[in-house]
Amino acid sequence: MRYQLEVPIVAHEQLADYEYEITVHAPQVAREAMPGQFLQVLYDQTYNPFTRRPFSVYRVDPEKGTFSIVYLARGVFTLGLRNKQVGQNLSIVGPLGNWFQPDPNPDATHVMVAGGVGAPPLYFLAQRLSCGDRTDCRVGVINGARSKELLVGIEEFDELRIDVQYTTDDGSHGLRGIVTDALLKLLDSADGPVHVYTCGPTAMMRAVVAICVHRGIPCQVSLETLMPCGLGVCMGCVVKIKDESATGYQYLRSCYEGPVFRADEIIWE
Amino acid sequence: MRYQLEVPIVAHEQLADYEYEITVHAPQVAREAMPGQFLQVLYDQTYNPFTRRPFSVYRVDPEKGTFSIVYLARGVFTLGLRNKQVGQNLSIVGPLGNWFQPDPNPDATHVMVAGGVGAPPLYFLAQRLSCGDRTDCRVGVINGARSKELLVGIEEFDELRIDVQYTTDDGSHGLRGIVTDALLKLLDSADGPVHVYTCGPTAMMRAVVAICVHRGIPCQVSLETLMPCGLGVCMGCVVKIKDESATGYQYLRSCYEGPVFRADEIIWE
Amino acid sequence: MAVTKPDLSVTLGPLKLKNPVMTASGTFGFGQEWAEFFDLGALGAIMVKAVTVKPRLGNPMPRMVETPAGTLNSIGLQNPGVEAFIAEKMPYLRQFDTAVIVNIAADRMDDYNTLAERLDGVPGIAALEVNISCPNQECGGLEFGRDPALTRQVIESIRTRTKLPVIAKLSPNVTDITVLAPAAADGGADILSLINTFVGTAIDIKKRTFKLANRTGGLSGPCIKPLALYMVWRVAQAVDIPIIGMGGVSTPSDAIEFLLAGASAIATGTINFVNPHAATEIVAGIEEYLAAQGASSVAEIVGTVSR
Amino acid sequence: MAVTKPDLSVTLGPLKLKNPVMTASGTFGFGQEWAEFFDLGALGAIMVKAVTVKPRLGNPMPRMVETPAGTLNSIGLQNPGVEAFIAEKMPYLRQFDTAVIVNIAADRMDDYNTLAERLDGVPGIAALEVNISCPNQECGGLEFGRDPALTRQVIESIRTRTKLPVIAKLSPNVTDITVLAPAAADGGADILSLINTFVGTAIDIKKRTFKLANRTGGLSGPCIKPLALYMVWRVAQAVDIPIIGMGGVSTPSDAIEFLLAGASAIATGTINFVNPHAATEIVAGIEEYLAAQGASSVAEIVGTVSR
Ligand SMILES: Cc1cc2nc3c(=O)[nH]c(=O)nc-3n(C[C@H](O)[C@H](O)[C@H](O)COP(=O)(O)OP(=O)(O)OC[C@H]3O[C@@H](n4cnc5c(N)ncnc54)[C@H](O)[C@@H]3O)c2cc1C
Ligand SMILES: Cc1cc2nc3c(=O)[nH]c(=O)nc-3n(C[C@H](O)[C@H](O)[C@H](O)COP(=O)(O)OP(=O)(O)OC[C@H]3O[C@@H](n4cnc5c(N)ncnc54)[C@H](O)[C@@H]3O)c2cc1C
Ligand SMILES: Cc1cc2nc3c(=O)[nH]c(=O)nc-3n(C[C@H](O)[C@H](O)[C@H](O)COP(=O)(O)O)c2cc1C
Ligand SMILES: Cc1cc2nc3c(=O)[nH]c(=O)nc-3n(C[C@H](O)[C@H](O)[C@H](O)COP(=O)(O)O)c2cc1C
Ligand code: FES
Ligand code: FES
Repeated sequence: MRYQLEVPIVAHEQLADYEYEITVHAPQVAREAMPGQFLQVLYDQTYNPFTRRPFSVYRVDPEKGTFSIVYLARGVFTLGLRNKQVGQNLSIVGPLGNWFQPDPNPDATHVMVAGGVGAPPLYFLAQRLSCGDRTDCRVGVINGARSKELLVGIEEFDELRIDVQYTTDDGSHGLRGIVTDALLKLLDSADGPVHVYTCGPTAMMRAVVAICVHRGIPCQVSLETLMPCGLGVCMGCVVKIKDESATGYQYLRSCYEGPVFRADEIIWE
Repeated sequence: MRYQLEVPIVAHEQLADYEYEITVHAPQVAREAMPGQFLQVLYDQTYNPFTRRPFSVYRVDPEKGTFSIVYLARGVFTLGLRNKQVGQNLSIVGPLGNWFQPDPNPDATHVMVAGGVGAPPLYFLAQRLSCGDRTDCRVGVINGARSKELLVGIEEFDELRIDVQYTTDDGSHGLRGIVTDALLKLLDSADGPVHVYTCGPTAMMRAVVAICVHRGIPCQVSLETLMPCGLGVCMGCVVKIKDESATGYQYLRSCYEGPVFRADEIIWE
Repeated sequence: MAVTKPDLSVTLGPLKLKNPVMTASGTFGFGQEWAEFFDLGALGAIMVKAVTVKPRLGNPMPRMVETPAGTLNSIGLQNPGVEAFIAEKMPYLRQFDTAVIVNIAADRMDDYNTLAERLDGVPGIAALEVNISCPNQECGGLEFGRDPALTRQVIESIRTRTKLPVIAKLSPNVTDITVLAPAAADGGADILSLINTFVGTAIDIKKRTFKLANRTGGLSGPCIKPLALYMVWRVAQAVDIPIIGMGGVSTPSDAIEFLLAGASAIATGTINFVNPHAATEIVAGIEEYLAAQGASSVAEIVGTVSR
Repeated sequence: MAVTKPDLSVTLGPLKLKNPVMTASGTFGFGQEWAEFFDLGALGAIMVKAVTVKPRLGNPMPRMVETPAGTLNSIGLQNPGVEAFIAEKMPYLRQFDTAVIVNIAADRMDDYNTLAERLDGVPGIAALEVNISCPNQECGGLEFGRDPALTRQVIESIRTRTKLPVIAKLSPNVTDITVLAPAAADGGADILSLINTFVGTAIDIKKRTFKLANRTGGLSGPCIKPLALYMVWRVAQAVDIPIIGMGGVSTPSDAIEFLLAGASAIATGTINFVNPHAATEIVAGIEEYLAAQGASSVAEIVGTVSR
């Protein structure tokens, strides 16, 4: 169910230089949101910036009825978002879009490859797939960023008691290098079927996809496009997806059929 | 000298239900502003609401280098202004416009008639004309509003040790009634020349002007119009002022030749 | 305050609607996506995304740019084509107690004719809105709507091919819309839709390229409201057929401005993206306004701005 | 980063300017009001408020309405008349090392001629900008700028009466501006100014009257930038004479978009009201951009948007 809500901000914390987490109280969303879904956030009632922006669901607390998003302050919208005060309302629409489909195979190892602010939806997914005290579930996370302070959710991932590896370009945390280095190692050492889920900068995701496609490993990708409406009506967010038509592709809405697509069906531009 | 400045907000207080005072640090303005002048205030860098709004200088503290404005939260702009935080900057242009010209006659009694948020510039004027410990100066203030809480500057006026009268429609402070009741009484009892200075709702000012013109008492009026630029270039703020031309009037800029005009030269519309 | 609730229903020539608020073509899809926000029956009408004879892939990305108080779009009429529309979209739309207005687009006269004939008699369609005003570059085709003779021709030929009410959707990219409007009326249009988008563009100064893959697009949103309102007012003086006003309508007060200017009904467009409940809030706002004004019907206030 | 400072000077046909940034007519008065903000010599040129043969009182109030990201205005060309302009305004303007462009307006051909003749030879005037594009209702007179033949006629007749560079300021309220632009060029215009305001209106729903005493006005500001940019780009393809781009230019990046689209210079208008330093900030921003792009002159980037 998609809602349009004015929800109170219950927390707004700075995680790093330009990284912030906003937590709002929205029981319906906390209950119904799935890993990979997003919310359309309104800047403010003056409609300037005019359009909403999509932000992925990060941490949900169904008991408290809250959920959070993480944003990197990098443009007019997100820089302005920093002024939102606890107690003020945030206008949101969602949860929207499809979500990651965990591989049903019980023997499958679920590998999440996150880059920068691509981590939130994968944290949500990892949390759902992790099995706390049990040890029979196989979840691996590779979380990369340029430097330690741009890594989202170090504490949170660590708490999940799953195998998490970090990579940073400058080596300030975990492996020095990029996520694909870690991914290759992981795939080489993996026994049994592997299923990859990725979200991050497009360049990173393309590299991850290249590896998976080359090795015939199933991979789900959360694409980032502009989302003028986020509702599936404006057709301003479409991506080329292979089909049987004469052209060999059709334009699907990354806000509606997506944002999560199968790696092998995406035609990158 | 007119400045365009980004100045820090040093205080932002609620005076009454919908009345607020913002104090900013702007030494140049505090030093140079004259009673009746105004500042053009920007809503925010997103330019929405697009145009600046004029606000009169209220309390100046040349030592501290600060000045304040009082605003009544009543529309998109002023309701939004309430979110400005101490420490944030306010974008201002000014001081702008002309100012009240105190009657040079040493025997003159200066009478200020203020209505609602028209009080700030007259408080500034009264402060300049009051003579603290000396007793040889004659300054009278009539400050009116619908109810006590809408009266601006009760404490401040009282501190000036001048003759201040208050009127409220509901009698919640001072005389029950309107400023013109008090004005008529004051004029009847006045000895020697009187000079009136007024600022407030247009209807109130017209009533004050009618009395003054009828009695041949000089009166200066601070007019309120829209001020798209406030700089004297857009011609969107003009008022009809009598002249010798064929039409008998010309359009003068209330932001430039005004906002203060002589009562007897104004053609009300 | 009027004691009895004002009557919100409106009659636009042959078209009767429960209220004067519609959702503009291309900003509401085919309705499905909205069902979770509110009962589609709350709308006076749904104007569906443009339908063409054959399916259209639409333009390459990027298709949209954000502008001050608006957006530029060059979607390129992506749609499943008229057959798929009838087979897959109409059954869903028929379920609701609201009028379905089908927006038809083409770049050849024949295609307009084909669409008119094919849709005539399809159950559940309340009217055809003829999009003769899609900005050139956006539709590839000729912009019929910029030429009075062509405008009249297209409408005439559609008129002879359907029993449905015909709505001519006019372009604002013209020197004098009061010339185009009568042309459409003479052609047999029952109703006019004003307005479609203004042609505009935006440039990426770092890449030194256009921000839209298609280079140019149509400007819409609150930024164009003053222009749309002017055109509605001018056309209301120039023709006797009813007008559906659109162009930046975002709030009840915007909608009422259009009614006072002479529109018999209005449509919300781009604002739907930002405030999905804009249309229903406007229905409520109009009702409140009528009551406050002591008006018992919408028609009572249409065109009553004092001149 | 280029080491040597880029050259900001531009040459628009017969008109040489120290930089490509001007202030648009009617948004900068006659310069006096700005002197305290910055040295007027920092501007490429000042385009003064429209001057008419006789003084004009202008329209009644209200004359302006705030709109989303813009304003509507119907000032009615309030100005002291050409004689007072020459006697009282020019002496002040002559003091500064910046080009003075005089915007002339009229509703009769004779008046245009009178103005051209009277201003010819007045020291300190760099060019005439012919305002044939003031929205109808706003100027009372006929809008020459909407008809190619009239446009050509007016410019031709002014051309024969002055040695000054003639700038034709075109109206955006037309079906195809690429028809008007060549007409002005054929008439002998040395330069084109694009664009003037779009006709629009706004209604006070409580009073049920127009918000402007004059009912309609001209829309300007950031809201119209995408439309102005499109017209500049189209016209740059259609004519060989230089273009001064205006219409919502508010930031350095806006200005650069216009240059890339094909304008040889730009003017700031409505933004001057909100950010008095907009013009000088844009001069600095353009210089930075040129350096960053390794361009040594403005001309190097004009019209270089890839298609
Ligand atoms: C599914 C999804 C999930 C996302 N999750 C996150 C997240 O969790 N955290 C995070 O930080 N970011 C996330 N993003 C990216 C985020 O939505 C913004 O795009 C990002 O914040 C851009 O920064 P900004 O808006 O401040 O930049 P801005 O400068 O405001 O916008 C960037 C540019 O995009 C243009 N633009 C923005 N929206 C539109 C539009 N609707 N139409 C046309 N042009 C437009 C702007 O005009 C500007 O040129 C997500 C994106 C998607 C698609
Ligand atoms: C010289 C002077 C001094 C003033 N001093 C004070 C003061 O000390 N305290 C105080 O509270 N108020 C003062 N005002 C009034 C103040 O400037 C605003 O007009 C008032 O705050 C209106 O409230 P708002 O802006 O929140 O309402 P809004 O709703 O934001 O604006 C009111 C209406 O005016 C329209 N409008 C506003 N500006 C423009 C414009 N530039 N062009 C066209 N339309 C416009 C808006 O669109 C809206 O319709 C003063 C006015 C003047 C002229
Ligand atoms: C993304 C988008 C797609 C549109 N598609 C169509 C369309 O298919 N057919 C049509 O006639 N108008 C189309 N329009 C125009 C709108 O129906 C409407 O006329 C215009 O946007 C002005 O209204 P607004 O400013 O409220 O959006 C579209 C507008 C937008 C923003
Ligand atoms: C208040 C106002 C007055 C104007 N007066 C004139 C004028 O006298 N002559 C003219 O040619 N253009 C006039 N214009 C139009 C501007 O010069 C400019 O062409 C237009 O506003 C578009 O630029 P902008 O969007 O940056 O303001 C005026 C514009 C405004 C806002
Ligand atoms: S964002 Fe509008 S359809 Fe996807
Ligand atoms: S407000 Fe622009 S001239 Fe006075």
